[in-house]
Amino acid sequence: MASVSIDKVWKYYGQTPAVKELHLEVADGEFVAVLGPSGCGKSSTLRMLAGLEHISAGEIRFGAKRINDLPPRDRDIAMVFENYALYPHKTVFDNMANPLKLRGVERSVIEDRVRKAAAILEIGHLLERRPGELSGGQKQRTAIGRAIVREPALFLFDEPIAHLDAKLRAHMRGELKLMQRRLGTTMIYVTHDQLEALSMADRIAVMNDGVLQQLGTPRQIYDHPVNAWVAGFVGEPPINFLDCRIVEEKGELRLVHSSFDLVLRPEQAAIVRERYAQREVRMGIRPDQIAISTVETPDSFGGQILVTEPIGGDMLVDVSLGGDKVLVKTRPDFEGRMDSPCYLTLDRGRWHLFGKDDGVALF
Amino acid sequence: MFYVPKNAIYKRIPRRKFLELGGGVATALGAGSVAVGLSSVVTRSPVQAASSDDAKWKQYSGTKLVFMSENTPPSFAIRENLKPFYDLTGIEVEILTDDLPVVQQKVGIDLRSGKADFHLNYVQDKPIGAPFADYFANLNDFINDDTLPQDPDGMGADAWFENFLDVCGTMYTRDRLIAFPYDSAVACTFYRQDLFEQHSPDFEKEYGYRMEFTKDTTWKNVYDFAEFFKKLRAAGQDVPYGYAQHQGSFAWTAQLDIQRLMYAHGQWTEFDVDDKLGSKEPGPTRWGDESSIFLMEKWKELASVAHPDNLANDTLQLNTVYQAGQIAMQVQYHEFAASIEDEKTSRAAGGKTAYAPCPKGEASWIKNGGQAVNGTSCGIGGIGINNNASDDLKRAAYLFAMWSTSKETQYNVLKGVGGTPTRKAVMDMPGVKEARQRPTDMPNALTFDAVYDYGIKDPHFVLGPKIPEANEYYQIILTEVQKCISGQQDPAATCESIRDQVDDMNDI
Amino acid sequence: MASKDVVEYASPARRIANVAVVVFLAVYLLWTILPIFVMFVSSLKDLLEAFRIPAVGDWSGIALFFDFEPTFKHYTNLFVNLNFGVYFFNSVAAALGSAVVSVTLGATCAYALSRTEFRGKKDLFFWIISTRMAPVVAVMVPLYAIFRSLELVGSLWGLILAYTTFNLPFAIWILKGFFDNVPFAIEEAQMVDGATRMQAFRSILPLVAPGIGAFLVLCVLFAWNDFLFASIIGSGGAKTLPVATKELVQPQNIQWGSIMAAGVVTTLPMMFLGLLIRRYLVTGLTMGAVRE
Amino acid sequence: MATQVLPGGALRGDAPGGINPVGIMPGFVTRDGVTVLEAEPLARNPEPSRRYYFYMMAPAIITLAAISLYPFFWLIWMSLHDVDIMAGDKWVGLKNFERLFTRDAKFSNGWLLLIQYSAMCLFFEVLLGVLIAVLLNRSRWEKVLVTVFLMPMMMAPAIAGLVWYYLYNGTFGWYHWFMQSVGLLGETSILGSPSTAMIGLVLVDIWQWTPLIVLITLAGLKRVPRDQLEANMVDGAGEIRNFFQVVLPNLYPFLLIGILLRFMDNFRFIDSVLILTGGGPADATNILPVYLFDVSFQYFKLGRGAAIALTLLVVTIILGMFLVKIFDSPAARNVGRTEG
Repeated sequence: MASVSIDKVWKYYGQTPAVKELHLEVADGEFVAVLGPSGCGKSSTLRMLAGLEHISAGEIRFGAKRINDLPPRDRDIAMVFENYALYPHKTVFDNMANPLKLRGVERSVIEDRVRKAAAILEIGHLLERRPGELSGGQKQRTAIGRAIVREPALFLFDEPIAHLDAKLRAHMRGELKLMQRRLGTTMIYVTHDQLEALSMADRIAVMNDGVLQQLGTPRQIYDHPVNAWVAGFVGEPPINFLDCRIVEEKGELRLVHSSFDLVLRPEQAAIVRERYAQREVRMGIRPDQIAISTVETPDSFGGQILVTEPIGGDMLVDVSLGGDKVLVKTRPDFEGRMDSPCYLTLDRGRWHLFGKDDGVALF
Repeated sequence: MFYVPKNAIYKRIPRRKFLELGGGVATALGAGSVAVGLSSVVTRSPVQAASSDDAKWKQYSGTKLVFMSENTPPSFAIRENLKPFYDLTGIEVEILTDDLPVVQQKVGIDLRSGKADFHLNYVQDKPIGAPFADYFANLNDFINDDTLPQDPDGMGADAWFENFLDVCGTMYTRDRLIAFPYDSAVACTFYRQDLFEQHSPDFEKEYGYRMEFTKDTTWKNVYDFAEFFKKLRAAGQDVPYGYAQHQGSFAWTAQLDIQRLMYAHGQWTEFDVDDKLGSKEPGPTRWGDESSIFLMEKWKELASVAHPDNLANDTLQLNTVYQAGQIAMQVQYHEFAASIEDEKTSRAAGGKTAYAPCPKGEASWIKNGGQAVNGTSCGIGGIGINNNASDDLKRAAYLFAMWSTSKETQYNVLKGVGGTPTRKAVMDMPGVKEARQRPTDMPNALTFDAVYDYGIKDPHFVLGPKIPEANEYYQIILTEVQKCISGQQDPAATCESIRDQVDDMNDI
Repeated sequence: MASKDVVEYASPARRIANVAVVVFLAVYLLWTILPIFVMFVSSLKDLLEAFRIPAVGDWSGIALFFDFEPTFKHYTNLFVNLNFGVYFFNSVAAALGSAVVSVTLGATCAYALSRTEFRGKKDLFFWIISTRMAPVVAVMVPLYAIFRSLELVGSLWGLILAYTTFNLPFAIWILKGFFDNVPFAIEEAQMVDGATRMQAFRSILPLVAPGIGAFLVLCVLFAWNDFLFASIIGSGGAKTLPVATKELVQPQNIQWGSIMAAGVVTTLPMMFLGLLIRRYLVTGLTMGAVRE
Repeated sequence: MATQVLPGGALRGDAPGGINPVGIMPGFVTRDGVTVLEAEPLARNPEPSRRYYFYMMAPAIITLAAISLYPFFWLIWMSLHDVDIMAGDKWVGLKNFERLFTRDAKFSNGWLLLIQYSAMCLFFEVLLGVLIAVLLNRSRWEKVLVTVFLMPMMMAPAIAGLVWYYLYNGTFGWYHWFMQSVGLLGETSILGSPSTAMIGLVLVDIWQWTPLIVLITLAGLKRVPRDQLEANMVDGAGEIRNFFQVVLPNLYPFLLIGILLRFMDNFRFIDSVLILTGGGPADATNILPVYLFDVSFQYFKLGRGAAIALTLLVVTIILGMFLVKIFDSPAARNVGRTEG
C-alpha cells in the first residue's frame, strides 16, 4: 500500500511536451481517475507511473521513495492496458499466473491465488482457454485478474473498459469500484469517459493539453468547475453556455440576456463585484437544471421548441432562446410539440458564471 | 581401394558400403571431411646428390600439397589414383577441381597476393599461363638439381611432343620454364567417312573432284563440302550440315577456331612477335590488314553454309551436334575422339568417323605472300608451381609435377578415361601403337596420326597469341566475330573494330 | 475481407470469360510444370534417350519423350561416385547455419530497431537494406580476399558467413516488420508484471515465431540456391549442390543425366519445404510491407 | 477527504471546487476557459541509457559492416588504382572511370542491356503475376494451383539455367523443337541469335519469378477491403472498373515490395545468365554484371572491375532508395483501411 506523489512532473517527446508540471498527491487507498480528452497527457502520466516512460523532469514518489529510476518490475505496481495486452499464446491461467511466475512464487501459491482471483472475477471456468477464444469482457477480466493476483501496492488502469460495449461498460464500472473497495489498494485510473470517472473515483484529476485543470471529488468537479473548459467537458449532455451582460440597477446585479433578465443572489453578486470588473459574461447551466413547461409560470421566460428527443427515462428538448440554442433535460411525459412555444425556469442556485474573456469560473 | 589422404576433401564411398549403410548414413560419413581448410605441411629429410633415388623421392615424406586444377578427366583420374604417388614419396596431395573461370580467379588472387594456398596450379597455357607467367617457379632450377630425382625420360623439350613444352612452359623468355605439359587438346578434323563416301559420286559430278579428306584438303574444299550438303538439305534430303564453327560462348576456343583459318593462309598471326615466345608488349595488331579482312569474309561465307546454330555452339556443344549426327564434319580437339567413338552417346561412332589434320590454306586466298599450311591450334594444360611457396614446398611440388606428367601416369589416364598424352614415350607403351587403328580400346589414339605426326609440327602449328591480356583478347574476338557472322557488321568493320579494341587494350 | 465472395451475375460474356480463364490457367500450369517435369524424366533417361527428339513439326513425336527405359543409375552415380552425399550435407549445413545465424542476429537487431527511436534510424535501416542490394559480382573480389585472410575460404564457416551477407539484411528488414506488428503493450505488460527487458523480449518471441520460422525457411532457400558465393567462397572444402551440379558441365562432357538427377536432388527438398511453409511464405515476404 | 497541501502553503482541499492550480502554482493561467502553463521545466532529468538497444543491434550491425563496408572501401581503393595481373598497384585517379565513360562501349551497352533486361522481366512478371493472382483468387483450385505455381521459385537459379539450357538446346532441346514446330524459330536456337537471346533469358526469369509476384499479389488481394468493393459496386462500377479503382490501389504496397525484391535480385543474380549465354552472342546479353564478371575474373582487371562495380552499386542503391522511399510513403501505408 502506498501513497503517490507526482511532483512537478514533465514529459517531453522530443521537443513536444505531453505533460506539463503535473502536481498530484494520491493518498493511500484512494481511487483517483485521470480524466481528459485524447492527447491530454493522461496516458503518459500513467506510463511514467508504471515506469514505461522516462520522466523528463520532476519526480514521482511512492510513499517517500523516489521511483524515477526504478524499472517497472521494482515498482510493485500492476497495470491493466487499454487493449488488455494478453499473451495470445498462453491460457487465461498462464496469463494471470505470469506476474507471479516472474517473481518466482511457488507453484501451489500461484494456483491458489489465480483461482481466487478468477473466482472474484467470475472467470474460473475460463482458465484453460486462450485469449482468442474469449469475449471482450472476459479478456478484460483476465487482464484485471493478472493485475490483482499480485496484490500490488498500486493499480494502474489505462482505459481498461473503453473497448467494451455500452452495457458491459456500465456493468464493469460497478464491479471495478466494488473490487477497489474490497482490495483497498491505491488505484489510478485513466479514462476519457467522464461517466467512468464520475461514477467510480474518489477524486478526479481533469487534464487538458498536458495541464492539470482541476483536481477534486466528482461532486466538486461537476458542481464547481473551475473554468469553462472543465464545465464543458464534464457532464452529459453538455452544459449550455449563454452570453449575457451584467447590469447594475438599484444596487442589484442583473444578468441580462435577450430572452431573460435575472437578478443575481447577493452572495453571487458579491463574488462578481469582488472579482469581475467587466460586464460581459458567459453563463453556464446544465440541461437538467432547467425546468421546462408548456405553461407560463412566474420567473419563467419564453422560448420555442425545436426538437424533442425522448431517450427512455428522460427527454431532451432543444429550445431556441433568442439567437441561442439551449438543451433541456426533462421528464419523458413532457408534452411540448415541435415549433410550439415553451417556458423555461432556471435553478438559480446551480448555474455558473464565467468570465467572458478568460473563461475563469466566478461561481 | 584407392588410397585416400586423411584430410581428403574428396572421399570415396565404396559402393558396397553405400548400399549397406544407405544414403543417409553415407552422407553423415562424408561430414567428417567438412571443416577442412587449405593447409600445407612440409617435412624434410635432407638428401645429397649421391643419395639413392628412393631417398630423393622420399625426402619430403609427410608433406602435404594442394593442387588447383580445372575439372578435366585427367585430374579426376589422377585424383582417384594417388596411391602410387604416396607410396613413392610419402607426400599427400589434395586435388581441388573447379570451373576454368573459378580456377583462373582463385589462382590469380593466390599468385598475385604473394600467397601459396595452392602449391601446384593447372596452367592452361594462354588463359592462365600467359597472364600469370611471372608468378610461377622456374622449373629449370629443379631439372638441373641433382638432389632431386629425375624422370628417366627427361623433362627437356625432347621428352615432349614437338612444341608442347613451348606452348605451356615458355612465356616471353626462354630463361624460364613455368610448366610441364600435363594434358593437351589439339585440333584436327573429324569427319563422317560414311557420308563422304556415300555422296562423293554426286559431289564429284558437280564440283569436279572427289569428296574426301586428306592433309591437302583446303578451306575452299571445306566450303564446297558444306555448300554441297546444304544444297542436299535444301533439296529435301536427309543429310546433316557439312560443317560448323566453334562460335558459341566459350571465347578461347572461338578465337582458336578462326585462328586456324587465318594461320593456314600464309601463317597469319595477330601480332608481329615470335609466336613461340609471345610478348608482354606485342605492339600494334595485324587485325584490319588486307589478309584479315579477306579471311574474315571467307569466315563469314563459311558460316553461311555451316550449321545455322553456330553462335550457340561452343566447342562442347559443337561436339554434341556432331555426336547427334547433325553435321558431317567438325574441326575439333583430339581429346573429344573418345566421346565420338562412344556408342552410348554418339551416332558417329563405330567406324563412321575418320580423323585428318586441320584443313590447309587455299593458295588463292593468301594475301600476305606466306605459305599455305594446315593451321593447327591447341590448348595445352600444364602443371606449374607457385613461386610464392617456400623452397622446400616448391621442391616437393616438383616431385608431383614430374610424377603426374610421367609416361606411366599418362598411360594410365589414356587407358582409363581417354586422356591425351604429352610425352613422346607414351607412344611406345604397350598397346598404344595398335590402338591407333580400329578396333581400338583407346579411341583418342585414332587421332594420333593426324595430331602428333602432323598437326603439331612446324609449320602447321600455331601457339599464340601469348600475351598477358589473352583472355580479354579472346572475348573481343568472340564478340566481334559473332557480330560479323550474325550480320550486324561487315567483315572489314569487324576487323577494324577488333584492331581498335586490341590496340586500346595494349595501350597502343 | 475476401473479395472472392462478391456476388457474380451470370451473363454470356462471363461464361466465355470463365472458359478463357480456365484455358489460360491450364497453359500457365503447363508452362510452369514442363521444365521441372522434363528435368525429372530426363534424370531417369540414358544419354542417347535424352538426346532423342522428333523431326520438326512431327507432333506425334512427343511420344518419343516418354519412350525410354527408366534407370536410376544417374542417382547412384551421384551418390556412389560423385560424393553428392557430402555436397548435400554441405548444402544443408551451410544453408541451415546461415539461416540460424541470420535470424538470430537479425531478430535481435530488428527488435531493437522496432522498439527504439533515434536520430538517423531511417538512414541506418536503409543502409542495412542496401547491403542486400549490392550485386554479388561487385563485391566478390574484396570478399574473397577478406575471407581468405580469415582462412574461411573453402570452409563451411566461410560459406555460412558469406550467405549471411545477403540473409542478414533481409532478415532485419522483414523481421522488423514482424516486431512492428506486435503491440508494445504486451512487453510493457510483461515488464509491469515483473519481467526484465530481456525477458520481455523473449516473451513476445512466441508471437512472431510463425513468421520467424517461415523466414528461417526462406533464408535456407536463398542460401541453398546460391551459386556464385558457393562456387567462389565455398568450393573446395564446402562444395554445395548447385556448384557440384554445375561442375558436371565439364570441358569435354556435359553429363546431362547426372545434371538432371542432381537438379532433382537439389530442388526436391526445397519444393518440399516450400510446400510446407507456403502459408507462411507470404507472411514472410509481405509482413514487412504492411502494417496491420 | 484529505486536505491537500500545495506549494504556497494554501489549504485548498475544502474549497468548493477542489484544487485549481491557477493561482497556487506559478505560471498557470486560464485562457479561453482552459488552464495553460507558460513555463519551462527548471531542470530535466537525465535521459535514460539506451545501451540496451545498442547492445542488441551491435552484433548484426558489426557483422554487416564487416562484410559490406570493408569491401566497399576496398572497391573504392581499387577503382582508383590500376590493379591487374601485374604486381604494384599504381594510383591512377579517375582514369578507370574515365575509360568507362568515354570509350568503353561494352560498359554503356551493359547498362542499356541491364535496363532492358530488368524492365522486361519486371514488366512481364508483374503483369502476368497480377493477372494470375486475380484469376486464382476466385478459383476453387487456388490452393493446389498456387502450390504448383510456386515450384519454379524453389529451384536454384543455376539449376534452372542448366535445365533451360537443355530445353533451349538446338540439338536436343524440346522447347527448341516446339518453337521450330510452331514456326517461331528456324534452325537457329533461341540463345544462338543476337536478336532472340535476350528473350530467351527473360523467359527463364519470368518462368522462375512470376510466382513470387503471384504470391505477393494474392496476399494483397485477400486484404482488399470488401466494403470498398461493395461501395464501388453500388456506385455502379463494373468488375473491371472495380479492379482499377479499388483493387489496384490496395495492391500498391504489395506490388511495390514485389518489384523491390525482384529489382534487387535481378541486378544481383546472374547465375542463370552466366550458364545460358555468358553474355553472348555478339554481346546481345552482356548485361553489366556479366561484363563486370568478365573484367574482374577473366581479364583480372580488378581496378576497372571495381569502377564498374561501384557504378553498379551506386545506381542500384539510389534506385533502391527511391523504391524504399515510395514504399515508406503514406499512400503505401494506408492499405486495407476504410475510413469511417
